[in-house]
Amino acid sequence: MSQTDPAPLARPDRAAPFRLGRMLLRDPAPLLATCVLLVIVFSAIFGAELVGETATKPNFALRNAAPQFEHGFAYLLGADNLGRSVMGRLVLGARTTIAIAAGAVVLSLSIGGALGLVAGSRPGLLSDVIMRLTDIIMAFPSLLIALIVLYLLGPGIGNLVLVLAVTRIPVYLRTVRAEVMEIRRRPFVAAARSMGAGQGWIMRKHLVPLVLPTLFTIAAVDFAAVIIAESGLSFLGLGVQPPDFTWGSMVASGRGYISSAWWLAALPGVMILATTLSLAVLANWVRLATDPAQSWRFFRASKGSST
Amino acid sequence: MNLFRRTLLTLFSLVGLFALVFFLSRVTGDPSYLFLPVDASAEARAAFSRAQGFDQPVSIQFFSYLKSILNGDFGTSLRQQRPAMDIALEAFPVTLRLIAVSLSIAFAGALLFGCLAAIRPRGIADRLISLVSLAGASAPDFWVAIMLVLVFSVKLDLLPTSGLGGPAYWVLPVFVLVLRPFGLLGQVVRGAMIQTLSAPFIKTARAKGVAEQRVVFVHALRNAMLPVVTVAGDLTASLLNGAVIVETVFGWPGIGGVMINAILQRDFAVIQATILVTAVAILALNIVIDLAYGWLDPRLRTA
Amino acid sequence: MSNAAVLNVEGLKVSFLTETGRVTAVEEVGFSVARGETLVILGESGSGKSVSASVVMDILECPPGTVDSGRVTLDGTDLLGMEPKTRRGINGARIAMIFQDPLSSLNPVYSIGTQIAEVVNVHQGGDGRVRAIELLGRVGIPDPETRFGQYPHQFSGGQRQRIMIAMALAMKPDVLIADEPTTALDVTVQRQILDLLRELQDETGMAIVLITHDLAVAARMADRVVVMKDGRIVESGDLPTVASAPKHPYTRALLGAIPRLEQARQAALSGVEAKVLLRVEGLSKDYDLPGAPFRAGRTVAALRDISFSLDAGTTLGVVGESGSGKSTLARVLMGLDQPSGGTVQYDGIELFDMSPRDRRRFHREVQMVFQDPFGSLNPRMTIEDILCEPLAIQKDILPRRAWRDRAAELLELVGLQTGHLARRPGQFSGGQRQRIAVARALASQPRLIICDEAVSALDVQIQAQIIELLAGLRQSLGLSYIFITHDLPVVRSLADQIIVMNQGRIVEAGETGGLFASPAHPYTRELLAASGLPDWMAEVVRQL
Amino acid sequence: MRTVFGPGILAGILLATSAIVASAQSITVVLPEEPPSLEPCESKHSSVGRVIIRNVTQSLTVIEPTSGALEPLLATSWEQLDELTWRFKLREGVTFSDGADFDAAAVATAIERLQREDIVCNTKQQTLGGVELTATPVDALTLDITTSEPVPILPTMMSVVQVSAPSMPIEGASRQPVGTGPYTLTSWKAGESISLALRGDYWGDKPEVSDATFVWRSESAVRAAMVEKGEADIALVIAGVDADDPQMDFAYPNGETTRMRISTKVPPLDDVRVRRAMNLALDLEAMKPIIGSEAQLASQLVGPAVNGFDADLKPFGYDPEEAAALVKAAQADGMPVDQTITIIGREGIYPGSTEILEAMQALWSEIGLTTEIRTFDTGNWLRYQNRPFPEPDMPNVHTDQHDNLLGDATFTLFNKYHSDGVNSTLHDAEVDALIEKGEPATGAARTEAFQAAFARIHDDLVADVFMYHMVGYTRVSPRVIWKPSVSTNSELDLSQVRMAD
Repeated sequence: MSQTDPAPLARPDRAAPFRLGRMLLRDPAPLLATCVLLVIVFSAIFGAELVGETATKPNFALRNAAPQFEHGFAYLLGADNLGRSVMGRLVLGARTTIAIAAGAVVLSLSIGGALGLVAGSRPGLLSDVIMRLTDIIMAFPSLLIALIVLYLLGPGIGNLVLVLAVTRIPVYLRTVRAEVMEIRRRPFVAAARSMGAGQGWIMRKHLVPLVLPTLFTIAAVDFAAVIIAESGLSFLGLGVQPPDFTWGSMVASGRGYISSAWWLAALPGVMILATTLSLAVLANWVRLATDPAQSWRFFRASKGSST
Repeated sequence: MNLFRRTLLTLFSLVGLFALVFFLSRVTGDPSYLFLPVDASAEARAAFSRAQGFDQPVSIQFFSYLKSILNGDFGTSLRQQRPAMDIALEAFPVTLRLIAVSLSIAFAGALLFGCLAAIRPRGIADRLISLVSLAGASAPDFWVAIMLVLVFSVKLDLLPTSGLGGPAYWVLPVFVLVLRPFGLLGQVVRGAMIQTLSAPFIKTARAKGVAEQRVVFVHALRNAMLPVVTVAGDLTASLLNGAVIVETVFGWPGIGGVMINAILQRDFAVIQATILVTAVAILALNIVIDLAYGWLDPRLRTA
Repeated sequence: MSNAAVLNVEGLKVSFLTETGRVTAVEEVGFSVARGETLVILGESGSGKSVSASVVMDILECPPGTVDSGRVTLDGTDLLGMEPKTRRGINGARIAMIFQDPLSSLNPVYSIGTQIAEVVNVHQGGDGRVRAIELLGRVGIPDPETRFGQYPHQFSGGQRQRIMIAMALAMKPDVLIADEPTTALDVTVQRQILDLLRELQDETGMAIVLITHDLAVAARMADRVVVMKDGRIVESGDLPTVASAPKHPYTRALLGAIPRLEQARQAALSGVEAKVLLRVEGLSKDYDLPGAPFRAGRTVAALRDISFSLDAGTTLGVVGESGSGKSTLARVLMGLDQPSGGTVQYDGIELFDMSPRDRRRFHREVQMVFQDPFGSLNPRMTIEDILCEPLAIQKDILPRRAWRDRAAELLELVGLQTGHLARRPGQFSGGQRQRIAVARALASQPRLIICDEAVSALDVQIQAQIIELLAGLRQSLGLSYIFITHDLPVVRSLADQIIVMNQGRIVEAGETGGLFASPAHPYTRELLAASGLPDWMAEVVRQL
Repeated sequence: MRTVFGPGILAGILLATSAIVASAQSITVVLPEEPPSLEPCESKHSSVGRVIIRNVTQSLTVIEPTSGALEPLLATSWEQLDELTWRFKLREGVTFSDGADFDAAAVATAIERLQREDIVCNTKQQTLGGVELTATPVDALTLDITTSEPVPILPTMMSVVQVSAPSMPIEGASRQPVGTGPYTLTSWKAGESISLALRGDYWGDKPEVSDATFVWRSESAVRAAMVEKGEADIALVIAGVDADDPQMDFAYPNGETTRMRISTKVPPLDDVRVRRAMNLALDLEAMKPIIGSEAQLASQLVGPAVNGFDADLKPFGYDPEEAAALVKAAQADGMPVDQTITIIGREGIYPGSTEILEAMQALWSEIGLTTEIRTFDTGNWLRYQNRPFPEPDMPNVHTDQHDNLLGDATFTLFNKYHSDGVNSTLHDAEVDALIEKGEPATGAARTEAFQAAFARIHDDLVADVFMYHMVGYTRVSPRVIWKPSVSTNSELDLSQVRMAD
């Protein structure tokens, strides 16, 4: 059938994770992305041990110091508005940042994904109700949601994650629903039903694995949005409160200093960007690499193309 | 689903949203704190609540509010002491203009560059476009906004800092508003186009002798539009009440800023009015998008 | 011959980038075709015939493909070294192409008229509407003015291929490349399309390069034939010569597959006691079509008053063209759709009124093999997961630790290797995937397998292999089949009983032999006439 | 894309540049926010006051910003007739901008308007407290004002009462103020700008500025940029960090004083040693650049211009060792000093407020105190500001900023420190007695009583974490000559603005 499938049985039989791993090693961009993410995860786990007091103790003499070598390694990236090492805070902030962003993204992805799955695979009253609820969430201002949660449930990181997640649900829900409505018409779903598979089985085995790659792409871009939204909620008392902080709150507190000390907001911004970019690059890469129709793009080229 | 049923269901959402906002916004605190001086006594605050009817049970407040809506009265702003709906309707066109221009540019740009990236996935153009679009999408908007003012207005003296006015006044706010939609849509276009470009009918078009640009932008693009339109709709909806940063930094009196202030000041009538206006727009947009699906893909017209 | 050649291909070598490096797909391929002549390129999928055509059309995906060497000339002009823009001007104007699957080859979002007019527009400028309507009329689309503005999904498969032909002929090309033009079509329609191509060739004097895996099609059309195998040409010449004296083992095997199809049934016929396994009475199914906005929908009857019974250990062939209701029948029998009326009894129990326990037994004992081997296997699951899925759904069939062995056993049973368990469907050819689908159907040790067009999309040789596999399993496992197809030779070899369906009704039913010998209904006769080899060819084949 | 953008941008730039050229006598002022209305009654709201006070509407008396002395404006003189009644002589020849005569009847109407019930009138609520005013015209230019209880400083209070024209509607908040000032409102483009123009028939000296346009941007950096770029002439209130150009930027004491109010009744904060330690632990001098290097350390909640200010009170100074020792001592006596103390903050109460709280948290942890920060939006913060407090048993320090506009400590002491004060966490009989002694008194007795109260609060009780007398920053374009003063927070007197040429 397919002309790009000249020797189907000639392919070596290798376990998929190893295959992906080897492909990754050959590919500089996603490899770099993986390294960045590993560094960030490492900071998140061991950050507190890595950086000393320079990241937490005010040092008014170094207030808003620019990135420089003079004050030693700790102040290489300058100092913040209380004279604390920006580099140290970037490392230290990784944990809360990742916890909140990952928490919110995973939560909205799960809730939105699950509801989208139901709405997509069972048209009818339930689906209608879900879609109208989505309409309501979309039209509900997130600040009001935040205030309501704050008043009804009180402050705290858990509730913060909840607020951030709720506002992001519609994106996942609508995307999943659209994809599911297409996938459930495919023959392998009918095949599973003919074997007596129930709704749960079909969702778990056939729908979810196919929808996930798309969700991951959105989730990667969402990471930045969630972190920035989080910093916007701090002032309500719902966000993280000092001495905890995130890259988002670092950007926000650097806001007033953009004209005099641009690096205060820019450097954590760069970290958010680097994380988002790495996630997106990796998500796109996995998506292409696991797609049988696209995986040839990863094969090593020996010659240029010709027509 | 036919249009009549869809519209009816949407009205349910609207009423549901309206009621939900009414009841829930009233749990977010007593406005008397905000509207009376810091040192106002408890008796003064009680008197205020009585005068404004806040001492009544919320359900009774809701029904009397519904009654006044039927008479065309959406309540009076506590802070500005004028009809809340006037405030919402003054601000809405400003936002609408701003996001119409921004999203048109973001949409056109995302289509163009998303397609260019999809022609050769993992090629130079793809990597460059993905880098730029993702960078734009993940940059904090207020940071970008202020940075742009400092660089383009103050340092380079090219553009006005802020305010309403001629085309030059649009450049910076539009640029900031374009970033995120452009990044997100660009990624979606790219993904959808990569899939579409390997469809058999693309081969047909090439075999017909259709020029490559036409193959990409006419034959493939329209097929790749469904997910793009979905995401574009979501983005538009989120900007309809969420272009606040740009509105406040650049001094555009849009509805997002009005809504946020009303929420922070517990100016309930204004909250209700602004949400009503944006919700009608968002829900209408969702219907338009459903209709657009049918226009884009004739197979969906009957099903 | 080569003097009059309009299209000439020499020494073509094409390779593809794969995970393991470059793999040569086509090597030393050369052929030529003259005006008014039809050249058939015959071969199984993956033999390189479509790749060669793609090179000629300049639509090979590069990368991963690369043309390493060779020459392609049109009236002596080199096509390979041309400026891309000039080259694109030749496509559609001087060389045109039609494809296997007209539905996916037509752009779903533009009206067919626009798509035909576009060819004129691109090459000649101006509005192609008048020419498009004329062409639509010429290829036999009724009421072309109205249908001009309609979309591909609003046409039948045969009509879509006619539209493709109209599009290809818009600029009166010198060469038409037809890549499996009838494979996806019903037999009667196949015949009409081939006749249309012939007629149009006589009218315009174009050269046709017809690519097919179907010997019957080749026999009907070919002036000359080129047989391809594994990227090389293994035989060429005029068809009667090639057919009567095949030199290459592959050609011999290809020709030998036809009698094998006919023999399969005789081997399976042995006395099994007649016990009714499935009884269908008065079955009907209506579909509600949704209406336009603010308008009510309408109802379409897909099945009307279907009754038959199936004995254990026997095979029932259900024959009909697309739209005859045969696939709906399969879905209803599998319990995927609720019928609007009538009853289905499985092993004496009413299908749509089963206790959960009986239903579980039903799902274990009745399995289905679907038409589309590409769609019916989840592309993201491994073969092991696919084969174990029936076991995982009904966990009491086998203890979990035995699943893997069972899967390996099944793979071997259908002629694949246990080493393939970790792969995914994308790594297999169509025939191999259909074997996997059969293996999956066997996993739960069923008593009845419903095959819905299970071999229609496959090459004749592979068809024969699958049919032989099914026949062998019937004997060793005592299975029953309901075999749904539009392809008469296939049922002839397998079925004990046949019912012929048309427009949701059974128009004829009976013993296989009797039905083939003396078809009573005109529709059956039409089906029989349209299928199979021309007589001369059948004769040649039988004598091999 | 190119065809849309290239020439478009160019044309836009040309348009923009030419639009900036304006008449020599008109100025543009950029404010932090749009006024909700221009209701004279709401003039204590700084966004309203900055537009209308002295420009559109005027008051009977005014407080001279630098000296704090009370001076006549629409009234020429006043005298107290009895304990409850004051007589004001009004200026002659004054007219409202709608042509109506300014006379005793007009002032009486304005005072009546002030006391109506239908809307919240800030002036009435905040300044007059529960006092009822009755205005009785004696003749055209003489007015008697009777108060429901003795108010020894009524003339001072009258400086906040903006006299509105009799033609202004009684109902609702006005968006079209009419007053006796030199300017009238010419347009209000909602959300965009407010324009004032000079009246031809103004009773006093003619100001230099003929037209003033008020615009608003919430971002300090943008306000500063607008002046730098010439789009505005005066940016009222920019953040200290944006005031980086000594040619254009002026710091001024803005009258605000900041403190952290301590919940003095909740352990461990009921121990004066802990409260003193909290003061000693803060390196306020080093922290000062966060809110503005020109700020002054405070040891009371009012500034030097306020009657009752005690110049002898000295800041505690920075002494972490002493602070740690005090905490230890308290702990030794069984004080639960390991209890977490909540620092209540409010986003944006003044620039740098969150950093200040963070710095405090870090410095207090040095002396062994555990704190948590809770930042609120204004609405929620206010709940914790006013009695009854939502969590009365929570040991907390509460961000507070106070401006005594009227120049008399009574407007500070009662609410903030009296046992019955709405914002007060203090219950000290001596302080109560001093306040009650000072309120009805006048002259030196009044001043001394208040000074004694401040001394008691600071030296003996250490009721607050004392912080700063704050500074504000304005940016003024070289086109105009104008300097901010302590009153700049509440008003912008356009008649003080001169053109540079």
